[in-house]
Amino acid sequence: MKARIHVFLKEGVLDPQGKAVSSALQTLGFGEVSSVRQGKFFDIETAPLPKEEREARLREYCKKLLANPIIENFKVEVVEP
Amino acid sequence: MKARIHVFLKEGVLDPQGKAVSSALQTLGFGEVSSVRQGKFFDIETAPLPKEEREARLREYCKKLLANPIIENFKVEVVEP
Amino acid sequence: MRLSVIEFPGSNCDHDAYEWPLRVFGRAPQRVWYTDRDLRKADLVIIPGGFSYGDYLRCGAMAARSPVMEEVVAHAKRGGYVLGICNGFQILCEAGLLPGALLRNRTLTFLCQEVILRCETADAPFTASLKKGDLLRMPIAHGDGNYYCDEKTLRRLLDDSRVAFRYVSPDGRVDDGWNFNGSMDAIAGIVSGNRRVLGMMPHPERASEALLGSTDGAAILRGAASTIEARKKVQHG
Amino acid sequence: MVEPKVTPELALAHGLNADEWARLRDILGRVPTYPELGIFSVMWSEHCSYKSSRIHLKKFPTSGPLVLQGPGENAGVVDIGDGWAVCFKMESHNHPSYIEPYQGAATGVGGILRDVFTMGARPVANLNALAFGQPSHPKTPHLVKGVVAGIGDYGNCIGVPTVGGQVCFHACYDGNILVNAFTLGLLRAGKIFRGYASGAGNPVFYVGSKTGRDGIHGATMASAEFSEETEQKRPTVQVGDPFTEKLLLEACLELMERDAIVGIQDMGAAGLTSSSFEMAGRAGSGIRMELDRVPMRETGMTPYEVLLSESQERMLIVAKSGAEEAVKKIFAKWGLDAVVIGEVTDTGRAEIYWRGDKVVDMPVAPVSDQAPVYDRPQAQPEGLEERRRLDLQAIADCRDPEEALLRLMGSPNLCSRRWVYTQYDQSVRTNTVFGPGYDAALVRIKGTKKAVALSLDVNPRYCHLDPFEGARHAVAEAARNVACTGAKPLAITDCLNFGNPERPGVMWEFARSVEGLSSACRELDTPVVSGNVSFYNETNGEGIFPTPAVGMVGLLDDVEERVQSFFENEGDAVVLLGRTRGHLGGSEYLALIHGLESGTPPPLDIAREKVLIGLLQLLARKRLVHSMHDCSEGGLLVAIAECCLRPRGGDLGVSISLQARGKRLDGLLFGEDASRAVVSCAPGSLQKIFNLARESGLEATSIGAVISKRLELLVDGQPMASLSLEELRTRWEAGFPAVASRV
Ligand SMILES: Nc1ncnc2c1ncn2[C@@H]1O[C@H](COP(=O)(O)OP(=O)(O)O)[C@@H](O)[C@H]1O
Ligand SMILES: [Mg+2]
Repeated sequence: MKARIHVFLKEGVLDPQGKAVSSALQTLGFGEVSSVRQGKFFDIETAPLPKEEREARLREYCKKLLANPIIENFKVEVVEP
Repeated sequence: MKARIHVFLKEGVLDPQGKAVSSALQTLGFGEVSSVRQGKFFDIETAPLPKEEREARLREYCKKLLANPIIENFKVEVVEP
Repeated sequence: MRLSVIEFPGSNCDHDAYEWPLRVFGRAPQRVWYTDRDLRKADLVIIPGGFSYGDYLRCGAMAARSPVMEEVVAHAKRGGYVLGICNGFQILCEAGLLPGALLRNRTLTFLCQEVILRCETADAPFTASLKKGDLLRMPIAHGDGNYYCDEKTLRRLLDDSRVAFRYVSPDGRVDDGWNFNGSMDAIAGIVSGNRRVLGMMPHPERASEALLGSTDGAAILRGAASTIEARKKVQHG
Repeated sequence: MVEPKVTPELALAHGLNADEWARLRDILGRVPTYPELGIFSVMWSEHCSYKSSRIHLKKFPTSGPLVLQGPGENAGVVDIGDGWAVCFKMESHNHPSYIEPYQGAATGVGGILRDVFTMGARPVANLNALAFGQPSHPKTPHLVKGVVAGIGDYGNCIGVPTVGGQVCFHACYDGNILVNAFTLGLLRAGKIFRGYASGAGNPVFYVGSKTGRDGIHGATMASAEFSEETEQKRPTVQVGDPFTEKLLLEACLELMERDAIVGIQDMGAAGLTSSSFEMAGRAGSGIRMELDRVPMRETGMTPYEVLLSESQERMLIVAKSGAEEAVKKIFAKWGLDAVVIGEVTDTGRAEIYWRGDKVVDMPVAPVSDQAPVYDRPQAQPEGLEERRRLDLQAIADCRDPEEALLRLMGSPNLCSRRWVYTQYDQSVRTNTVFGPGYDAALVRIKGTKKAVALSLDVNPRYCHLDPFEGARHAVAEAARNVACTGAKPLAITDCLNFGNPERPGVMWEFARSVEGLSSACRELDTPVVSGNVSFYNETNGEGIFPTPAVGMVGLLDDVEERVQSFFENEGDAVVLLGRTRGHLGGSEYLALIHGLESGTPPPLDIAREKVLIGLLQLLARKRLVHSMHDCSEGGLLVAIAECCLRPRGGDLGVSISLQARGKRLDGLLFGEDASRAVVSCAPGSLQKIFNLARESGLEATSIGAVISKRLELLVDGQPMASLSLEELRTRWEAGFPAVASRV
């Protein structure tokens, strides 16, 4: 299976990188930019998994490793079975 | 406008993080994982822009700042006008 | 007192942590490899600094999930003593032994420089040989030392005076200009609820020798040692 | 993929000229296969063969009683006593860093680290010499940020402290920045490992990261034959993986504890090709390899690509037969590949197979021995005489020394490098006695009383005005910096950064520089034990200034005799050692204040320099001084100001009184006369210092005293400057951030 997982900072957790990016964009002349939040994503390939297990397994990856629940949320999607 | 930009390493460029993540997942018991590539994404909010300009502008952000053309590719998408 | 220093792939202050007790009171710790499940009867486990797993994904994330950490968590739950320095602090947070997380420095760069720490509580094994308000000089060397936790957690840390050290100015004031990495409330180190687990970003093991510019770091190890020895005496009558 | 047909045109595209093409056909007695062509092209490239520089480098003094390994190996080794030795080298990563500053600089550090630990040494100190274009150039801030972050992140992750270096800015680097990385390692004097593939039948191990299409020879890729495949197969920029390098380092050092290794070498430039050919070449043996056993990261790789890949964090090890299991076990512990890909033979040939077919069959020796050697034409560059002329009459003397000092202290070339080195871990491994900010770094050797002192130096403007003298100045300043800690200069490594050697002007500058380094090193008894040449630092005909960076290593026998670079106590006396003539040619002052880069560099009398260096060591040994600081770029007043600004706070002021004796004020204050140092001492030690100076035949002048808050300057009794330390520090600290954080 091919899957993509997004991991992003929770609301309210300050995002130094995002802040820096948005002010950099503004100084580069893109005044329209009002806010930037930066996150990570993972493109994952696995051996085939039974349909009903796929998403659960991806969430497992996040809980066990990919996301830190104290500061991050995540979203999983199966791209191709 | 709300937009999301994905920035990821070009094919063939070594991804040390992805490599480490995939072997970590395997040792955590997820033997089915065969490969992981890690990327960045940016959720960007801007003042409204004329429809025809939006994507071009996002690509500008990437060329000027968000992506390193030597080793990275990017994909822009407008999430909500 | 028995000490063990945990070694992860990518630890690079393991050597310094190993020599630290040797230098401070001539006692050699045991080395424990990350796949090991035996802490060698350690009273005090030191998790050294460095770049375990290259700091890939999140600092300390992968190390926190390695076999040896299950033993360290069990050790702590049994009331054992644990000291996490720099990457060790990040690992303790990732492993859930200490609350909060360490975000990217607000400068978005690695920062290596001498800082001034103020002891915020003498009521913990690691600060037992200090007085509240004492100032210590030692280096920081990290890219992700920007302490963060949610409001509720912060209040709990403050109410239980679990903040061990803050970054301060040379005259001992909390001052944003001296909180280089931008830590919440200038927090440089915190202790666990039972006060026996300390995580701190600065490097006391690099500040325990006059030749290197400061001996202030030795106090932290001495404090732990005296507390542990005293406790053992009580136990063994 | 179908391999292109090998033709003279393809050889040309590989950078081989007609003679070289003829020569390689003689060696083979036939037209080479495509992989063989690749091998010749990299082995005979300037980078690997030193074909333009070799005949000049022969002039270097490379031996001495303490030299355990001179040039020719992966790094040089010098004996420091007590059974210990230091291994060090400097290497350039200029072009890659210009293309991708972060990864280019990072992989530069990775490469030099491997050069050092492949010798059996534990890396204990990194330094770096950087040169960027003008601060106002649009690319400069991006390059500065990327390079510094790349150097920092790699060294920090590995756990090797970065303890010093140099940064300069000049328009000549606008299109060609310089990134020179230096590493020093520590090893047992009796346990040096070398790149020897000897003992027929011994297994050849490939260890470390998998091989991808990283950094494969640009020219070859440009050749027509690749067509549609080219896009996806384009050589990819090398990405550093410091975590894997750390594992590789530990695994190699652990293996070296066993008696399992015959020879070992890292796969640097030209990867598997150069490591295998050089190792077999040194041992005069042959080698047989099966390329399809090489661990690969990408699919569809060809033998050509596997041979030429420059993927990072890989080593080639020739093990003792029978030790195979030991090797595999240790690398497995560190989670790294360790695969036998072949064996040493006695045929003197390289026989390389791919899926059973022999794709390479060539003699090893000729590829290195018969590599072309060129004595390229030289001619003094036009305009040299012109720029060496300087008419001081036409230049008004300095009227406001205070303002001039502040401008100099805040200028990109003299301001504090703090912004740079706070991004480097300076203290990991707990050996750093003096880190960045001091005249030279001082790294103690645990288990002994000793410490090594390290300094990187070169003044490109001096070299531009006089390559011979400029090179001598580089050696002299580096030695002086080292001696200012009390240490004795032992040996140097160098990194020779120049333009296109096919231009006679550049070749002339190169030859003069090598002669300058040689003469200075001879006179100071500091042999050249390793080094690196980087040519073609040039964009559209515009070459860089000649930039022969010198890395000096010195030894302090008793670390308790160390002397630091900053004023220590109020009330101490301040003494100037050496003679002030007021030489302004080539000075930072003329360049910054008058926009003039003309004249000749200050005259350098190495005999006097040697006396000064000896005196500095003597003052340290007799514990007569509290600080010693060398006087170089910016001249006397800048040197004095630097002594006031203490790295750990508590700045101290100074009150200075000078006699002009008819000299111009700017020359007196900002002239860069060589062989001078500013020392401070307890007033009670003054007489002893004067006596020692007189005995050694060197001028020593009492010029003032350390005070609390200000820098006060009198010249011939007239007040010339009175500055608060706050103002001085603010200007000095603001300089670098102003350059780096410009967007
Ligand atoms: N790229 C760098 N990395 C680390 N330290 C540096 C770097 N550049 C300069 N430094 C440090 O800043 C100080 C000033 O450098 P420099 O002006 O070259 O000293 P000097 O003139 O005495 O050789 C030195 O201590 C040097 O080690
Ligand atoms: Mg210098």
